[in-house]
Amino acid sequence: MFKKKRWLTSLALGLGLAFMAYRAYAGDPTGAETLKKDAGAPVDYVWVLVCAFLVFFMQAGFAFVESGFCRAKNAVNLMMKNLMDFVMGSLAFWAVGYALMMGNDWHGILGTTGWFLHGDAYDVHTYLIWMFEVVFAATAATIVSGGVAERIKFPVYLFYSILVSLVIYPIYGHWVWGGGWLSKLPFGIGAVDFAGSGVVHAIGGTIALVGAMMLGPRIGKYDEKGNVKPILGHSMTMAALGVFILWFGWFGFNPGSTLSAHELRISVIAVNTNLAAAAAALSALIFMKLKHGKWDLGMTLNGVLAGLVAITAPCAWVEAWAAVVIGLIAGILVCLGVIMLDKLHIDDPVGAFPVHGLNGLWGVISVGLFADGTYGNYTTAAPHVIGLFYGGGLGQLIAQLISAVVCFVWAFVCGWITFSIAKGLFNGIRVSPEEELEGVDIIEHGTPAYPDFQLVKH
Amino acid sequence: MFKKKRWLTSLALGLGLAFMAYRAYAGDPTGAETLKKDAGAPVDYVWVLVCAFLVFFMQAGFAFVESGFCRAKNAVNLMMKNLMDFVMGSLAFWAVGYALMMGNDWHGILGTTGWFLHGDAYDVHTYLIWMFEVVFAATAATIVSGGVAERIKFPVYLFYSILVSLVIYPIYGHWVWGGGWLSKLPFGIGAVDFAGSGVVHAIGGTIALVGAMMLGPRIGKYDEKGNVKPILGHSMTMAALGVFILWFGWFGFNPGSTLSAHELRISVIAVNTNLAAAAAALSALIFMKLKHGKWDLGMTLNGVLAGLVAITAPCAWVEAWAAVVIGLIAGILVCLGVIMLDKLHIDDPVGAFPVHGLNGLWGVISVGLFADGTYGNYTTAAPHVIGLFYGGGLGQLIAQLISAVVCFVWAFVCGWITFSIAKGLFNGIRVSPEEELEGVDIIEHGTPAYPDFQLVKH
Amino acid sequence: MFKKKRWLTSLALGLGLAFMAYRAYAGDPTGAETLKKDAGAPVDYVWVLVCAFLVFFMQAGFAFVESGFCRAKNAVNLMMKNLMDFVMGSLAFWAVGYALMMGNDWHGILGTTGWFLHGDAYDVHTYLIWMFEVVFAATAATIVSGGVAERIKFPVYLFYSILVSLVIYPIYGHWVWGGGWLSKLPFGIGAVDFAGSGVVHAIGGTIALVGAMMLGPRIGKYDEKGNVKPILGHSMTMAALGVFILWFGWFGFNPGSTLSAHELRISVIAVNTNLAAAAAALSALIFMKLKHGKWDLGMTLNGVLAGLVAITAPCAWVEAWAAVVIGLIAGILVCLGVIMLDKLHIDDPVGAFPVHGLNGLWGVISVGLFADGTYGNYTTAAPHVIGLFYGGGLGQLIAQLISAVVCFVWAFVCGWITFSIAKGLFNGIRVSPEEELEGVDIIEHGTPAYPDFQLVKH
Amino acid sequence: MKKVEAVIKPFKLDEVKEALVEVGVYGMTITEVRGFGRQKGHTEVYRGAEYTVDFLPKVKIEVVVPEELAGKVVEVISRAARTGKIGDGKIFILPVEEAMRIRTGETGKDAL
Amino acid sequence: MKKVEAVIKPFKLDEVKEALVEVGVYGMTITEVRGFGRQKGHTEVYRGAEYTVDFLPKVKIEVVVPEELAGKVVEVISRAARTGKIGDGKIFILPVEEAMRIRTGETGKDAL
Amino acid sequence: MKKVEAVIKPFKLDEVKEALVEVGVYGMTITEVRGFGRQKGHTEVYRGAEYTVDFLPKVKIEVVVPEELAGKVVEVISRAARTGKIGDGKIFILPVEEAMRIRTGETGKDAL
Ligand SMILES: Nc1ncnc2c1ncn2[C@@H]1O[C@H](COP(=O)(O)OP(=O)(O)O)[C@@H](O)[C@H]1O
Ligand SMILES: Nc1ncnc2c1ncn2[C@@H]1O[C@H](COP(=O)(O)OP(=O)(O)O)[C@@H](O)[C@H]1O
Ligand SMILES: Nc1ncnc2c1ncn2[C@@H]1O[C@H](COP(=O)(O)OP(=O)(O)O)[C@@H](O)[C@H]1O
Repeated sequence: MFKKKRWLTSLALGLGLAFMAYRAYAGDPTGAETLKKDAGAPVDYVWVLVCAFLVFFMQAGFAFVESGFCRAKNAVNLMMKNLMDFVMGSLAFWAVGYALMMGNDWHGILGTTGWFLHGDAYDVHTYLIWMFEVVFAATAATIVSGGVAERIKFPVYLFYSILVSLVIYPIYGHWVWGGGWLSKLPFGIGAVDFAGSGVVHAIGGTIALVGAMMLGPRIGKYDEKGNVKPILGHSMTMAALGVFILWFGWFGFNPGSTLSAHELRISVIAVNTNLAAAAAALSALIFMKLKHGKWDLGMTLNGVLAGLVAITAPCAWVEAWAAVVIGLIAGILVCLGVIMLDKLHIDDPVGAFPVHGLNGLWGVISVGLFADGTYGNYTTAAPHVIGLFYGGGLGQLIAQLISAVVCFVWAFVCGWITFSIAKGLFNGIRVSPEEELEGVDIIEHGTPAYPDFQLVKH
Repeated sequence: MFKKKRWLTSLALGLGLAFMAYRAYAGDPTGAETLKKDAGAPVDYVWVLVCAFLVFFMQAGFAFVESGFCRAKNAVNLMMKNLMDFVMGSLAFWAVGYALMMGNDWHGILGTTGWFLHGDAYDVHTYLIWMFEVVFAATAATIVSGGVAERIKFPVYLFYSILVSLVIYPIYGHWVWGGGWLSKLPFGIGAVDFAGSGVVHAIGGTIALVGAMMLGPRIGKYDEKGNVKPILGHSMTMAALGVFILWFGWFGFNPGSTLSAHELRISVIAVNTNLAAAAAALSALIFMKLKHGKWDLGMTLNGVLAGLVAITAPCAWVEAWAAVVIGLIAGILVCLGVIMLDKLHIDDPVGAFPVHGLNGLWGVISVGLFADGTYGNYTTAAPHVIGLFYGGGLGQLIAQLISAVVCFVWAFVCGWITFSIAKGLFNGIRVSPEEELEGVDIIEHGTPAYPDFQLVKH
Repeated sequence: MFKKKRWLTSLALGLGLAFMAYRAYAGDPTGAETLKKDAGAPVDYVWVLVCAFLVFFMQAGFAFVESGFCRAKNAVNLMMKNLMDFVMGSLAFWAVGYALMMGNDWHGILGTTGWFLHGDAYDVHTYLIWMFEVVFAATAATIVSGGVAERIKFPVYLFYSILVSLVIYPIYGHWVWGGGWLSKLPFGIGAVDFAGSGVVHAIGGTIALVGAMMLGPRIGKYDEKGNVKPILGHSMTMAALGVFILWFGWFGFNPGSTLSAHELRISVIAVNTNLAAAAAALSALIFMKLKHGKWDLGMTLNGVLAGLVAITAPCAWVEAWAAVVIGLIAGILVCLGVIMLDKLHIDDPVGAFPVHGLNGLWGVISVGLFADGTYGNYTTAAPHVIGLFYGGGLGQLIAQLISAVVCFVWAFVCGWITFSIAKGLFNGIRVSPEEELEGVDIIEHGTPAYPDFQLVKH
Repeated sequence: MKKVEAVIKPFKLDEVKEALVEVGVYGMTITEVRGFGRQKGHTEVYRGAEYTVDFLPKVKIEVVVPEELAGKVVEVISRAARTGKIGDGKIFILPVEEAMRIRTGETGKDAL
Repeated sequence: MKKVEAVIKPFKLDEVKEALVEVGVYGMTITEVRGFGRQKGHTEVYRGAEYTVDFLPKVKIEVVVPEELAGKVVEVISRAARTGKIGDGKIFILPVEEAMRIRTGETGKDAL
Repeated sequence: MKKVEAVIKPFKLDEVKEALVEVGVYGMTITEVRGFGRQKGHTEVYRGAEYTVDFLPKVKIEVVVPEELAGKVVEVISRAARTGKIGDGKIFILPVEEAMRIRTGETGKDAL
């Protein structure tokens, strides 16, 4: 370990940051030591960073999908939310979240080191992993915004998105990825989730469900007779761009999760990711065509995302045909989910739960079915993950089922508590009916999204 | 070769996929063996994958260029097409196309192995190459959609885009890239096309031409006196974003085609790509300014694409000044092409043929002129490619001319056959005049693209 | 060095390029020699190229931020400008700019080799560096377009954007990055600027200020009583997308500036970049909320950019908490800057100076305060950069202050001269009031941006 | 015949339409407009500077009806569009001399 | 003077305009509107749920003409705009009391 | 009561509005329209082909005022909207038979 001691006179003029009189770096902040020990590090760093950048870009994708599927009068608000959840997420994950999730394990429940990336955590490798993890944490928060769109108060949004990145996501994340108890279940090789169908998507999607339930439907979504009256989004091209960006970003999300370019399995992961998305788009397209006689762009776009979410857990453990099958099922599932929510009068404007929640859970479970026994736990080395269809028996499937149930319950309960607290703190979580009718853009943010275009909301 | 035998009980419950009772992997699905044999593999994998992701993102670019240059009433349809050709292309290329193109050569005509990426093809390297090739295949299909925009029936679109990825593209691709007969012509070092000016762009552009001819012009494009009445696109900012995305993606398209980061020539390729695009934009801008007195954004954007298409074949074999010259010519060519099509009353709404067809062919031919003899066939090793201007004589030029002619004829004939079959199968390939006037979005897809904005088409 | 002599008969038929009868490559155009000498080169090439591609994509980000913050009637014009400055910049930097900046140093004032990337410069490494530098040069020019938006004549724009890439940017760039005199100041280790807060952003931002001052405010921006009457941009979603793209691209801008993946410090740089952006967004958000009671999206987006600009110089030399502090200050600075310009009746439509100018200078200076002495001059080796707060004394701070002053003065004076010359050459630099009222799109470019949408400017 | 022109709050459009259909109006034409009136625009903020929104989004409904229906139509619209808050809008009655259905060439009341 | 107001199908605008110019109309004003009428909206689908489009896009043409030209204008519009299918639209004639050209201050017929 | 309808150049809107407010007009409704007139459209270019823009963007202002104010309103608008260049627009006066304020049900002049 590179060690360096130095007396620093930390003046911190005017900033009130005079706390660092003595510094010792137990980490390797320059990277010189790390490189010496592992000459292959540069390509891994490049891989992980580039993938992290791609995942970051998914924020734009989410912003565009959600905003496109909602009305112009709330477009500023949705941009603001998708920006600010990443902002709050970055800061919260820097201060606390990362330490809880990836710090040294404490009884299988949470991590305890790396606060503020300070001290020993000032190390090129720690910073690298943080960079990759932070974009995942923010994704979980971002997913929620779709389900609560067009009616949640902005401060409530800030509040819960901090909580997601600070606590809710990191703790379940620790259980699966940080060496926590789920990863040590005595079934299969323990619960696994390659890139986060559960950790990221099902967590986010389930909280979105809770949010949508607690807020109630948007004014006008269901008429007195209980009929669905769809509220059309304001820009299908924006939504489509969002999906293209997400698909693009997902190539960082899944293959990047090896955290190493020396795992050549990355090519298989990329192909599986692509095929599942394609297959799900196709099955959603056909399902809607058969049901309504139209080539439904909105649901086909949701289909793509459903396929991507579903393949996220199994991407490294299955082969191409399985990715196609997982995707085909995902495409149907998302359609059924959207229809089901409408039946239940739960108004989820962009399909956050059917896409991320339902398919996140399906992805987690699918590992227990399709894992083909050629790949291990982020390594080519044994033990390999084998599912039911490849002769692995029920072990892995049971681990996956437990993990899925825990994931849903954890997110649901945490979500419920979070929004309940918010209700008290912010005097209700929903904007007034007047504000909802006029749109939150002008009232909360002072600016309509498209002032040049005459535009009447109804 | 990594070999592994294992008895698998493939239950495939409910999926009807019970065909795999015994599995032997002749390939290397984990990548462990591949890494052992080639310690430099990780950086190549990273390079090829990242470039493939960039090329994937070009789908969004095409969607936006085409949609921006067309009317709002067809914007949903164009998004759907640009999405679905990638979806169908992925699945078709997975099942059949890849095997035809890159499988073991059969008499120089087609490939014959790797169907469904199954069996021996379950191998990290095969998956890697598939990932890179599939985004190229889909690009060829996508190009067509611009030429047939705003009037083709959606099922016809699905039909031909499957055929392109299934057969038309892979077979010509095999002739040039898969070890087929064109690559073995006894002139120069055989026909070459570094990243696909011909294989991808001229194929796509020529089929677009056939489509535009067989569909006939959009209602109102040419008046009774034969005058052109331009039909303005609905969003120049979308079109511009599309071009920026395409330029960005092209940095994956061309440099990535080395399929190896150990070919440091990638830097030269990137620079050439950039300079040709810039030069073509400039010559198109000036050409239109001189002709019409306006700084024409639409044609300047087309100029960028023309330069990118033209440099795609020669990018690895020329130096900077040649890239500039190739680009300058491309920028003029695309303007002349657009004007020529209008003279012939062939209505190509986004200039698919002038951009991809004409300049694809120009790119293929330019190799025979400007190749400077410093680089070989995807390798620094000899034989190097030398063109006429660098003392290489006529050999390479002849190979390139043959390849260009074959490319055009193959695409034209295949396109004609495809659309003719479609005419029979789908009871005509064009939507009804009512649908065309109202826009296909609402009738085929059920949703206008921008429901919030009062919008009248005329 | 790879050497190769060959008689080439350069026919250059019809192109008038018959000047190359004899060619000798002192460089290594194939890359074979370079690879032989440095087996680690591939990963560095991949890193630098991918980062350069990301930085290229920032052009789309600038185009969208600027266009979104301006009115629809000038959207075509803004797309054109953001395209053409990259086009002109690429060609100018190819011909002259690169040589001036990175060529062999002449008396610490300018570089003198590498014109047209010709001769010895035909070398994989030179091309690599050119590719990375050209996207920086074009960024400097692009920044200006925001400040002069909606009223500058298009030919004037072309004129100055050539000059920026040809002379103004390269010369200051040479002083800091090309081994020029600022880098050799006898304070600290000489003036440093990791990725160009000063070289790129303060230069661009300051010229934007000059442009905005010399053009005068847009009609209607300040009323007779001197009140500010904000002119709303036409699309906040476009502006937001632009910012997401810029943030994404900045991950190439800053970490890529190591020019080597073997500097594992890239992970620290990426994290700092991210945290500064997040912190600045937050402080801008809160500042505006306290001042006006609204969650102001426009200024929050500017806050993100301010944070990114500010961290650009210090990104490699500080740790996470310092990045957060630098960002928090940047977010406040940009708000104060926007308000100050309005007080002075300088109309900078997108905040180019507060974002890039002010925060560029702040970034340069911040190095002298926060540099923590763990990293050297693009290398892990000593001498390391140490600022005031880490016991480095005033040396580095003085170097940074000198560099900041020189930067501002150089850009201001050059900008003033450039626009003054333009005034004479083009008979004034501003469009006529009629054109300004109608919008420059139709008059200069022949096409409105959104012809399908009924749209009235006022 | 009379033309009844009503400027209403946009979100009331559906209710007004349904009320009109109930009293036997078969056709109407609507336009997106902006209104200036006693309902003062708010002060908003854009990039740190304040501005006033004078013109608020409204919807204009035009219905041409036979003379005898005009009173009923006014009543129905005013009932359906009323929220009681400022800015509810106005209704105007204008004389119409003739009407024609383009499709058939019918004129007068038959055209409506 | 009379104001002729016609609500027509959008794609007929060019034909109507040309027909009007031929009979000596020098000016007109058009507005994008949405029409509700006998031409029923279709049922469409958005993200898996059905909805009805009640208001269809139409274009409103307003032409102020001297009294004697009104009949001719109505005839010309109705001919050019007719497709014979439901939804072709309506023409209304309204009285106008005065007209002024802003540029010159001319009034009456001279202003048209 | 009279309805004064003015079609003006869009950038004149603010001036006209302020002038109207000064003479005591409390409300108005504006619509984005396109005008065809003596001010000929320009020839433009799109992707290398020329086209003519016939319809130019204009703003229509509608103000309903008591009979006695109509003349004043016309005068005020024409003064504020005039640039002297072709295309300044027109003002028309139409009769209005009744007006109602939806919020209160007031009618006649009180409704304005
Ligand atoms: N004199 C008028 N002429 C035309 N339109 C008017 C007039 N007065 C008001 N309006 C329209 O009616 C709308 C509502 O008027 P306002 O004075 O705000 O509230 P209220 O109708 O409750 O008195 C205005 O926004 C405007 O569109
Ligand atoms: N009573 C009315 N008042 C105002 N506009 C009307 C009226 N009736 C119809 N319209 C307009 O005319 C259009 C066409 O009318 P519709 O009844 O659909 O078909 P048709 O004109 O063939 O009978 C409608 O969309 C609407 O804009
Ligand atoms: N007869 C008319 N009926 C309705 N609107 C008209 C008429 N004539 C002109 N207009 C409107 O007035 C605008 C200005 O008219 P134009 O003839 O171009 O210039 P000017 O008013 O200076 O004579 C037109 O664009 C159109 O909107």
